[in-house]
Amino acid sequence: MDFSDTPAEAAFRAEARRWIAANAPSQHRVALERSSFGVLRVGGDEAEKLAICRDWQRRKFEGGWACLHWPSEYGGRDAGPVERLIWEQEEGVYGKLGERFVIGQGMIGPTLMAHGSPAHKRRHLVPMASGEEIWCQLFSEPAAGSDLAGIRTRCERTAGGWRVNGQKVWTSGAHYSDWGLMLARTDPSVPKHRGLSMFIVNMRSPGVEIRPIRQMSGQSGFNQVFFTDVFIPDEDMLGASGDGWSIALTTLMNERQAVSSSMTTGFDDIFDFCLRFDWRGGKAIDDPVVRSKLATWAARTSGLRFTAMRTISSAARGEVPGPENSILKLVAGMTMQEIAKFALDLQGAAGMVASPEFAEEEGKFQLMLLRSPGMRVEGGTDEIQRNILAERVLGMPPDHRVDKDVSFAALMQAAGDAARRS
Amino acid sequence: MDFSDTPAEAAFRAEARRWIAANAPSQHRVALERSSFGVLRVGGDEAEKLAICRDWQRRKFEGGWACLHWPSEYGGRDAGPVERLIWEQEEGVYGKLGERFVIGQGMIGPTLMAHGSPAHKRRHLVPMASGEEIWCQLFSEPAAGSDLAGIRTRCERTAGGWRVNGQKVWTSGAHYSDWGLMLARTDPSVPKHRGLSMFIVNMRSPGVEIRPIRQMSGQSGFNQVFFTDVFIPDEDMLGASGDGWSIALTTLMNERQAVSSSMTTGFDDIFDFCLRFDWRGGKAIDDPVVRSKLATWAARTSGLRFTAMRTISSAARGEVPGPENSILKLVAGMTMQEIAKFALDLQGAAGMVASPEFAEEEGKFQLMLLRSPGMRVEGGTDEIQRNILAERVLGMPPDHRVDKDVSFAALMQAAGDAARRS
Amino acid sequence: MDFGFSSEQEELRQSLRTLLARECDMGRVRAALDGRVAFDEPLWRALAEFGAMGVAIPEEYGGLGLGLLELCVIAEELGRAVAPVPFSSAVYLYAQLVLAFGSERQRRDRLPQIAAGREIGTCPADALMSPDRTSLRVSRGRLTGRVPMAHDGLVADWAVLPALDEEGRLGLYLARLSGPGAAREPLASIDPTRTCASLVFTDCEVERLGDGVEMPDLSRVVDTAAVLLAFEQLGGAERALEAGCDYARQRVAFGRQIGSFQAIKHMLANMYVAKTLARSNAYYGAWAMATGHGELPVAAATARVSATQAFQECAMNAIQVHGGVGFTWDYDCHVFFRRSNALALVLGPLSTWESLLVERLRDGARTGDA
Amino acid sequence: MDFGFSSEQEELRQSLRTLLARECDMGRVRAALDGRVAFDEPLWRALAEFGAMGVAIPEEYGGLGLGLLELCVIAEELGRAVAPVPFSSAVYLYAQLVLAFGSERQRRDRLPQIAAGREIGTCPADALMSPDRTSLRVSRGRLTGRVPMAHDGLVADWAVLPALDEEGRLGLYLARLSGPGAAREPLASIDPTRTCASLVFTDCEVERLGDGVEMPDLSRVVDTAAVLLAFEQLGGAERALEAGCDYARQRVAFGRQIGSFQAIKHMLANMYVAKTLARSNAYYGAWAMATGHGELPVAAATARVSATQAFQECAMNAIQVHGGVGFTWDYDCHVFFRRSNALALVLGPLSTWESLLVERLRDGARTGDA
Repeated sequence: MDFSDTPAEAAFRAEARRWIAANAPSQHRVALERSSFGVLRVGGDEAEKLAICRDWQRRKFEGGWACLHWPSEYGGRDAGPVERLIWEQEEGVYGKLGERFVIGQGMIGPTLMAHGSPAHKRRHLVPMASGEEIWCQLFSEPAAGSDLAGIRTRCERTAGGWRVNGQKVWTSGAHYSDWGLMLARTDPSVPKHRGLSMFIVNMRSPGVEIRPIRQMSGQSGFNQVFFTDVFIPDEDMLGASGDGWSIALTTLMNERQAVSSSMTTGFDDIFDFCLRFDWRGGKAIDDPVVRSKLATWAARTSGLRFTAMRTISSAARGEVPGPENSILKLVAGMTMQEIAKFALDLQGAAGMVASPEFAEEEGKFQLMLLRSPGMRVEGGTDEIQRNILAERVLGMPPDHRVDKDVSFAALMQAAGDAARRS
Repeated sequence: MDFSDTPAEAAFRAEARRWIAANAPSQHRVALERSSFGVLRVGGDEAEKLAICRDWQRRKFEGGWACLHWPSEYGGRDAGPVERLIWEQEEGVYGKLGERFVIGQGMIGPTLMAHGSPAHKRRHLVPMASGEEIWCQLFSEPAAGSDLAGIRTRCERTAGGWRVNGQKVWTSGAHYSDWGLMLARTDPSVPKHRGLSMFIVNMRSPGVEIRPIRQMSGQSGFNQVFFTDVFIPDEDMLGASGDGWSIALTTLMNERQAVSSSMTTGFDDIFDFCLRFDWRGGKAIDDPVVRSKLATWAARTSGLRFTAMRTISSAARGEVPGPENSILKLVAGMTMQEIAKFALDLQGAAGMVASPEFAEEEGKFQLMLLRSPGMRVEGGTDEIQRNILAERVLGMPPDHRVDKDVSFAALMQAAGDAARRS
Repeated sequence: MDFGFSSEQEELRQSLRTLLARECDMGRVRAALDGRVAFDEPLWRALAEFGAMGVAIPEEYGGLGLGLLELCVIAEELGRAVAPVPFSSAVYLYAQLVLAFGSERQRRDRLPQIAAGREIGTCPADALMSPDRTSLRVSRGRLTGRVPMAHDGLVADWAVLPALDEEGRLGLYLARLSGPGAAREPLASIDPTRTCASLVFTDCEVERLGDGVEMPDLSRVVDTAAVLLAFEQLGGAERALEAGCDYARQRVAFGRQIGSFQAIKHMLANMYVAKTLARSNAYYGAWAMATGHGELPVAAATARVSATQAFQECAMNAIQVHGGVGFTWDYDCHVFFRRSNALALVLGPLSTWESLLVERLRDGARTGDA
Repeated sequence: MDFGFSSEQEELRQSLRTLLARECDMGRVRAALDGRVAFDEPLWRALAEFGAMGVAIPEEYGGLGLGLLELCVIAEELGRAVAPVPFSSAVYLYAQLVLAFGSERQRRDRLPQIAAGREIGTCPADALMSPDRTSLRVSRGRLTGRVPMAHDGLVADWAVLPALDEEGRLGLYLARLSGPGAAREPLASIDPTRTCASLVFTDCEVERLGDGVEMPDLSRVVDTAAVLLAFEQLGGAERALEAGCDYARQRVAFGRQIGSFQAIKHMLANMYVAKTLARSNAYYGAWAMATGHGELPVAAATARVSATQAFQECAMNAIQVHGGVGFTWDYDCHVFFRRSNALALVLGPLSTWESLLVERLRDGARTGDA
């Protein structure tokens, strides 16, 4: 139980701090501090933002600070979990410039390392680490969200490769991505989990069409991606035909780890606000109702922080982080929703105002209110997270599955019937 | 929308009030006011309590005020739902003397009226109304709680009747009951819901053994009832063989109605306590945290009260009350649990003290704390109530059932296997 | 005793629901949501023709002279429809204030205009809930100052506002928002289906509301508005619950309708519970309001607390039931969610009403009234 | 950085768990629950032999001189076992007070007795949390007055108590409960596995704790006790969760293990979440306590709030998972439930710690410390 740095850790921290001080784009610091809830306030248009992000990533890559935990042969540093944490703490707000690379570097890179051919690794990992090429994850579909194995996008054999038709959805960053990792159905005649394969898709291929999804917050980080007779060469299948589901599980496991140490609940925002905001004849923070709520959120936020730290400690001891990380997103999403609602209540009728120039805190809590419902769904709904915790951590038996031993084609038929009957 | 009495209602109320003033056992009023959470503070031992209850019931019966909604031929008054409500309001604390008769008069009586033979009705209903004979309900079993149709008590054919072997549980008042309504399995070779039949059992029969269940609150209102080769004559089967499940549903529907208008959440208790209790330099009620909690409980309690009233209005218009009454117990149970916990928090370390002579409010909230977990289970768990609301009111599809089309004997085998595997 | 609406009132509901199905589908609501219109004027005219605005205005002032119970029915239906019209500001607040405190002339001048849908009025929530904290000043019949936030303020023609006169006396004033000396700035709202604006007055000619010199007690108008808003919230809660139920029956995952999963099922059951309690409490409020019963302060606060909680819970969880599509712009979930949060704030937030409810219960207990 | 216990500490846990499996099964707990014994004396002796009471007492005073982290491990295991012994009163409160504020002679006299399990001590929660509100008076070395409620007060030999002297100065005193002038009345508790008593003093000879004349600042002892109690609560929460999981796997309804139903599954998942957050926060508290870090006030309050919530939730919902049998006397669920509610109250209730946590965060934010 020692929360402070060992001498080696302290040395690493000092080195990172020196390098960052010398290299970070400090002209963007203030704008980055004001960036939250997916709004990056640096640069002007999307292209300029992306250029700034790429620039920092390239500098980190050249300085040996990209993808710390990757093997050095792929552009990483062979660093351990504690060093990653220290880097994250030192990088601070500049870390927000890396959000566009997280899906590739955090989830897809490790998947390629585990399941890719030597050629895949040679071709893709270094450009991924340097930020030269950006990746997206093409898994979810309109009819396959929580039930991911229900995907319908078809890959059919054609000369020298595969022909893809179908639709993906909730694809973060598809519009600026160079490559995608795609889960698709190659065999509908077997039960749903068995007929899937994993592919690398060039997002510039003919037949790929990307449409942004407008969220209720007005933001459009997600996309729909349509595939019409898109060609994928044979060598861009990952693993063997039918391996798709087990490869996807690797990616999703890495997803849970990638999100782990950077979950915000909004507690710092509401706490600062309550310190300053006048309410019921004093500062909000002095009111017992406010205190009771703040205390619960403080304890949860602290609990999440140290749960992530404990996971890092376990990883440093060589243990493989398990599904217990599902609690991070689950708790953070609920908490943020509660916080946003209460922040508006404190503001009374003025809480309705969303204009940044008139609203308290530049409308931060209004944006939080409109972003938070998405947080409880993206990357697995609260309900799926609870299933994972109960089944994989606590050993509860799975729900009865009606779709396990039926061919996918028969299942689609039956599901359509059930929905029509109701 | 008129919450006040019509002239006819006002006349009925005046008549009821006069009769009660002239006849009620006012010597017990104070003790009844102090009675709560199943503790009846009148009389000395159990026999004396029962005698006092029976005496008031008999007087009501003789005066024409027993079982108001029953047909007069069975000892009732042919009264409507609004008159019942008015009576309940006027009877006030004396109503607590009737709790021992509720299962018979509220649930079993209506079941006999619907499914009993003319002989059953003649023999049983009037003594039930007068309080001369008390009834209990023999449904639940150790392995059949939420899943009531899973009962195992066997009734086998024998000369002139049936021979019962098995065990019932959660039987309120078995120890002072004269008769019981028993659901038992008469055919294990068919699926579980189909092999059940309903019987009238004389609780004084040889082979009936009653053991009280001690609850965590220390109280023992419930019993286990063991049947060893108990004989039931042919004529004491209700309906036909195999009709048990559908008859049980009638009883349970009446159960939900019987509990409906008398649900306490504990709000009045905590509100009165907060009015008087010194906390944080003032009265507890003036603290914003206390207010916020009280407001939520007040709104729920008021909502329950007027939901019950709305049900009575619907019934008065001739509509049959539906499963929406499940909300009453669900909300009351949760609320009481929250209230008890918070009342102890207000008291600080002294909240641990349960001795009536030293604890605040004679230890009422400590008792509430220990009683409230039971409230969330008795008469259908919270989870079952939510299933009922979602499936029967909102039309959600039922959960997938693995036990519908399998013979009961095969099911028991499979269930045993599953539990052993885990 | 009868804890429900009469059959005439239920008929009124049905005909309004038919009107709204025609005149207020989601496409119409989205015209306001997307800022293409400030509010739905054809719907406003149709409602006027129906008599909705005048239902609780006496016939002598151009209304139908029915009553507040009928207005509850209308409020509930407009809440269900998420109607993009300034009804609550104009009818629950402005018209009720003019009716309660206006001079005979003011009533005769203004109320028929409201009833006919020719004029829109508003009264800012803060002004109504705590008039003594006004920063508006009146000097020789001219109003100066700023109202930071007025619901429906962008489309209202008139506002009732509290202000201090030269001698520091508080009074209510009737200000024309479209006349000289009055300006407004639009404010983006979390619920763009209803406009918000700040109002700026510079020597704006106003007249005192009513003939008296005493500041009237606004609590009855506040309580009436609270009950009516509770019905709007109830209507919204019910609609959001229905949307959740429909989707849960339709959407299939793991080979089953998602409504067959207990996680979804119990979430919907909890929404149903909240909504049902809110309905019962709204009826309590309606009865106390319509009969002028002494329990109105408690009943109104109970109705408001319960309805706010119910609509927020139902709208929030309807999104959760919908999963990914639930938080897209194209699905309607966020329209309910936005409205639920706006209505929670429009007349004193939940925390205020929680406090009021307990204060009123306490006062009732002290006087032996409750 | 290392956010976990060392392997030596984990070994300590294992050997204590083995001891408790032998010496503190549920039959033993029930002997106290049913009032057959006031506390488990053989277990107390076994714990003393193990060194549990002395683990954080320096060797010079008869302890093992290990440290507070080792005491956290012991607290967690005793919490898991719902051990019917006055450990928290004697070790977290009384011994820590004597160690922190006692004179050299007092430490030498009393601490070896605690470490060896020969004496039991206590300090009432109210006395520790708000000593200035004491009603006890000391005059010429003799104590008079009443302590309405002392946890473990029926079995303690000694108590540390705040009292005012003839000149109105507040001080801590060491009182012998088994000597002349001291009487106690047993109080029934919601958790009969630990005794409660009121203490009555009539000219009871006492001595001042320590040599000073200033009333010491108790906050560090309070915070230390809060962290240690958080570990006890954590152990209890984990045990209750395990009981719920075991039953959910075993019990069959509708032809399935009930743990396969989402209602049960998600309730257990929520319990797991609460318990996991509590564990992480307890570690934070343990680190701050063991290193004497300036974050201790925040860390201790965080640990206490989180652990109180977790144990109460886990114990309450373990009953719900069990259904009917869950609220019977014969099943163990209520033993956890009782303990969870008693531990929530034993050192200032949740509402107090919520308030303290935010005050401390605020003070930290002001000084730029947190």
